[in-house]
Amino acid sequence: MLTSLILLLVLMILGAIVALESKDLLSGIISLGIIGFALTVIFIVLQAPDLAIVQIIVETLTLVILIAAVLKTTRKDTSEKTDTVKIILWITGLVCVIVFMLAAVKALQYLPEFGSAESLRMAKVYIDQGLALTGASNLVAAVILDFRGYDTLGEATVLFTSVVGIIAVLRTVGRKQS
Amino acid sequence: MKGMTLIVKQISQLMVPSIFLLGIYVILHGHLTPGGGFAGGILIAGCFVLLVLAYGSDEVKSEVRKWRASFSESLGIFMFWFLAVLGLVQGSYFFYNIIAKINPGHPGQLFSAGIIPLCNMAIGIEVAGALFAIFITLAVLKAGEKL
Amino acid sequence: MNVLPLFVAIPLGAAFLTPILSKAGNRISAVLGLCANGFIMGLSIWIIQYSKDTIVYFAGGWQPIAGIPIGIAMVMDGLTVVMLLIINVVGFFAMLYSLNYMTRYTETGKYYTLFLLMMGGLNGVVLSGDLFNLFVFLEITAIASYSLVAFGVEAEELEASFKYQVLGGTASAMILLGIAVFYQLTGTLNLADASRVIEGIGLNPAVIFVGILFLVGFSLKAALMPFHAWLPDAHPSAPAPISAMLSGVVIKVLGVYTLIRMFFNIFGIGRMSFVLIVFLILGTLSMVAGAFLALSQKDFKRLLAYSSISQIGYVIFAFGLGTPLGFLGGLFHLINHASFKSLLFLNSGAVVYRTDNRDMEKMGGFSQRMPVTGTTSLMGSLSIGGIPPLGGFWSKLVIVIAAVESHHFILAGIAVLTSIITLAYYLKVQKMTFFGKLSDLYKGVKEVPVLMCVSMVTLAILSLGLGVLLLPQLRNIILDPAVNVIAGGLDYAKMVLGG
Amino acid sequence: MIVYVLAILLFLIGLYGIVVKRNLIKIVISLMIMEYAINLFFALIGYREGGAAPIHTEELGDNMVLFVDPLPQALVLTAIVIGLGTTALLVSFAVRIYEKYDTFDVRKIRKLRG
Repeated sequence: MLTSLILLLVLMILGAIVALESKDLLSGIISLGIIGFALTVIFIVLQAPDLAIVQIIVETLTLVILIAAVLKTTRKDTSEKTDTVKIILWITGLVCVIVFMLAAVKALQYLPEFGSAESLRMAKVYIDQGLALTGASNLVAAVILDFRGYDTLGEATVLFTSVVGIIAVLRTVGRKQS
Repeated sequence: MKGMTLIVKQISQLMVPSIFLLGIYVILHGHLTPGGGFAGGILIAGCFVLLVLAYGSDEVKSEVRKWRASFSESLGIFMFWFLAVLGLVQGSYFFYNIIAKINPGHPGQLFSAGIIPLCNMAIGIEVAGALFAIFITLAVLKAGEKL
Repeated sequence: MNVLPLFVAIPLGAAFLTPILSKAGNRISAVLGLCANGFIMGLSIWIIQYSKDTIVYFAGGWQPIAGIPIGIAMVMDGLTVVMLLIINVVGFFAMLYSLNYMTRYTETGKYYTLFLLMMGGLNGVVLSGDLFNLFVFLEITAIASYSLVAFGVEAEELEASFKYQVLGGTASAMILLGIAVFYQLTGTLNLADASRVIEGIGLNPAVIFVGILFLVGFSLKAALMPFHAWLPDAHPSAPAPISAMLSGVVIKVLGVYTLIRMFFNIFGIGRMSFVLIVFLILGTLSMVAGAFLALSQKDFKRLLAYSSISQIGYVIFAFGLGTPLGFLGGLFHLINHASFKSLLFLNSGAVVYRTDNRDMEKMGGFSQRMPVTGTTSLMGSLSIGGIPPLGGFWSKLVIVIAAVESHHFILAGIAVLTSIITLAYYLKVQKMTFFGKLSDLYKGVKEVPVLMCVSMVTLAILSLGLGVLLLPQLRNIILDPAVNVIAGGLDYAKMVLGG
Repeated sequence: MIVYVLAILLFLIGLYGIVVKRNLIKIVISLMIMEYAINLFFALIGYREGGAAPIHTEELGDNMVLFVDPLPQALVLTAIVIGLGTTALLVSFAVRIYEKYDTFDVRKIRKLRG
């Protein structure tokens, strides 16, 4: 299982590089789809069917929205000439990445090994008594709508906010003409 | 946006009712099986999106205005908020699962887990409205058109 | 019945109702918004009486099992009370001001919805005792403010908002990654519980990694100096009441409050002492650079935005001193800044409302035509410039004394010099905008409508009189409990969970 | 350990994209990559060796089985939806900016002064 997981992760990383480096925005978006769908498979491998269902549908819809937006506008990524600004940015980016990576590798050694999840504290109650306390067989549903229902209100509000924001921003005239 | 060919129209006509039913099933069984309000709501939004893509926006648009995607969104989230505040009104806690405390039902059955299925329904309505509104505003409407 | 959830539930509920009601007209949304805001402002004043207690409220009634919290906790202590007061008082007057100001814009119903969502998000952030819940409400606030910044949908506004979104999104991603590592490390999301677990783990590289992720993420939200790029674009682009909210409240709640809560109460400053040095460096840098950048601005609102960076620098600098007097100065300056910076942004809005112009070189002599705006902005400017006996003087004085007391003589000197520069550029604002000769173009300028005047006058009175908070009787119920929470550090866990 | 490092690497590719890329849609893509990486990381930390999906079913009955941690899964669900909201908002801004400037190139979109 670990091998297949690593292979999927490598696929995602390759997809990410292609998505960022391709000159055509449409193919970039399709490569982004690779990452999203690989993530769906990983969710299934990691025993998270709820996430897999939501991820696959969200991914599809996101792609539809992104593709529609690109088709409405332009597909071309303007060719980037190599100038000093670009090189400086490139070096800054690389330095950021390397420093962050070294710090992360050092820190991750102190985390529990993958698959052990020894430090269950909050979740222990959910697993042992979730069914008895809430009556929901699906423990994820029990967590998101009962134990952490308040978070879910926040999450629904985020979606609501962004829809109101989108409708507000897509007005053509913002100010009344005096 | 123009519609697609006759084949696409026919197939989507066949598919849409079953996707819609699947969405409702996923919402209603959210507390028993994988899925829930979000997954189901997105499925329902997806079947509207399919209709728009297949038939073209011009034919659907007059219908769209009647559906009032953003209205159903507000209504759904308001229902969810109401369920949350209901716990407060009963003298106890925000998000208190009153129904489960009064009548727990049998775990594993459709009518169980108190307000969880109701919350799922509210979220389903909200998400379906929200995503369809996003799709319509971003992909279909031209600048300046109102939802 | 406990009132804590109402701070979140009322504005959110009103926000969900407005789109349904706004079919009947945008006026109804405005009235509903004002009522909701007025209600929670009253509530936040009423709740001052409990400022010395720590009230914990478990959403959904999920009490801790065997000492481990299983639900989401809402926590109200002295620091929260101060933040709630700032949010709701400034929010109410910004809303009142909007009723007149926003008539220039189209589809104002959406504006009020987004405003209410922002208020709900801000209250949610300060009340939250749960890390992920804090993140969710932080996102609500952020997304609402992204859309509000671009509410005028002009090209520059969209561009500024996009920049804000990209940097804000990066910050959120950092914070969320931090939360993931944090959860893996501690097995809990409750802040008080996590604080205890970290005490058991000690300071290992993973904890420091989480700390750095949070430090970068929240500093981006607070617009401290190396991370400030979005603020000078985003804050001036928004409609004036939103600029007032962003500068007066949002950066403080999403940036300063979260930094204080995380590093003083959860990680513990004794364990992570390097954070204090980082605070001192970032604070001094923002303070000085912000002031110098403000000095060269010609655009009224842009100058105010740079000045915000500078003043937030003061606050973070004061907290970086790490002494109770420093905390007192920092908190007091935070309160003062909320009042006078929102006042100054509302003044700039009044000028824009009548003249449609932000360039100060074309202005002059508005005091003759707009006496209320002129007088109130003079009060705000003097207060922010640190003229005794206005509020701003006292908070800066406390900060400088605290710096001297902890033997940071050079930094104290820098703080005083920056204060003089601040006074200089605000006098420049006064001279260029409100005094001098009235240009022929603006002969017909009148005073702004009454509700806008009411908001400005109230905030001006506040920024004049906030010095009274240092009087022992008032200090005892507002500032001291908050300072005790910060100075108490890791006692937070004990206060929240008992034992 | 190795899976965590790969997830962080994916996150960093997104961060790199934000620093370096000058095209609005590419910046949106970079942010989305970061979101994917975080969701992946959450799902990874919730996994327990040999664990089953956290759903009580008829077949399992009352037998105690080892479930994977449901809490990170719930958090990811929330994070996915938040990500969807932010992405949609960003895309709508990008489209609007394109309407105004006729380009996605950041270098050509510079009305604001430093």
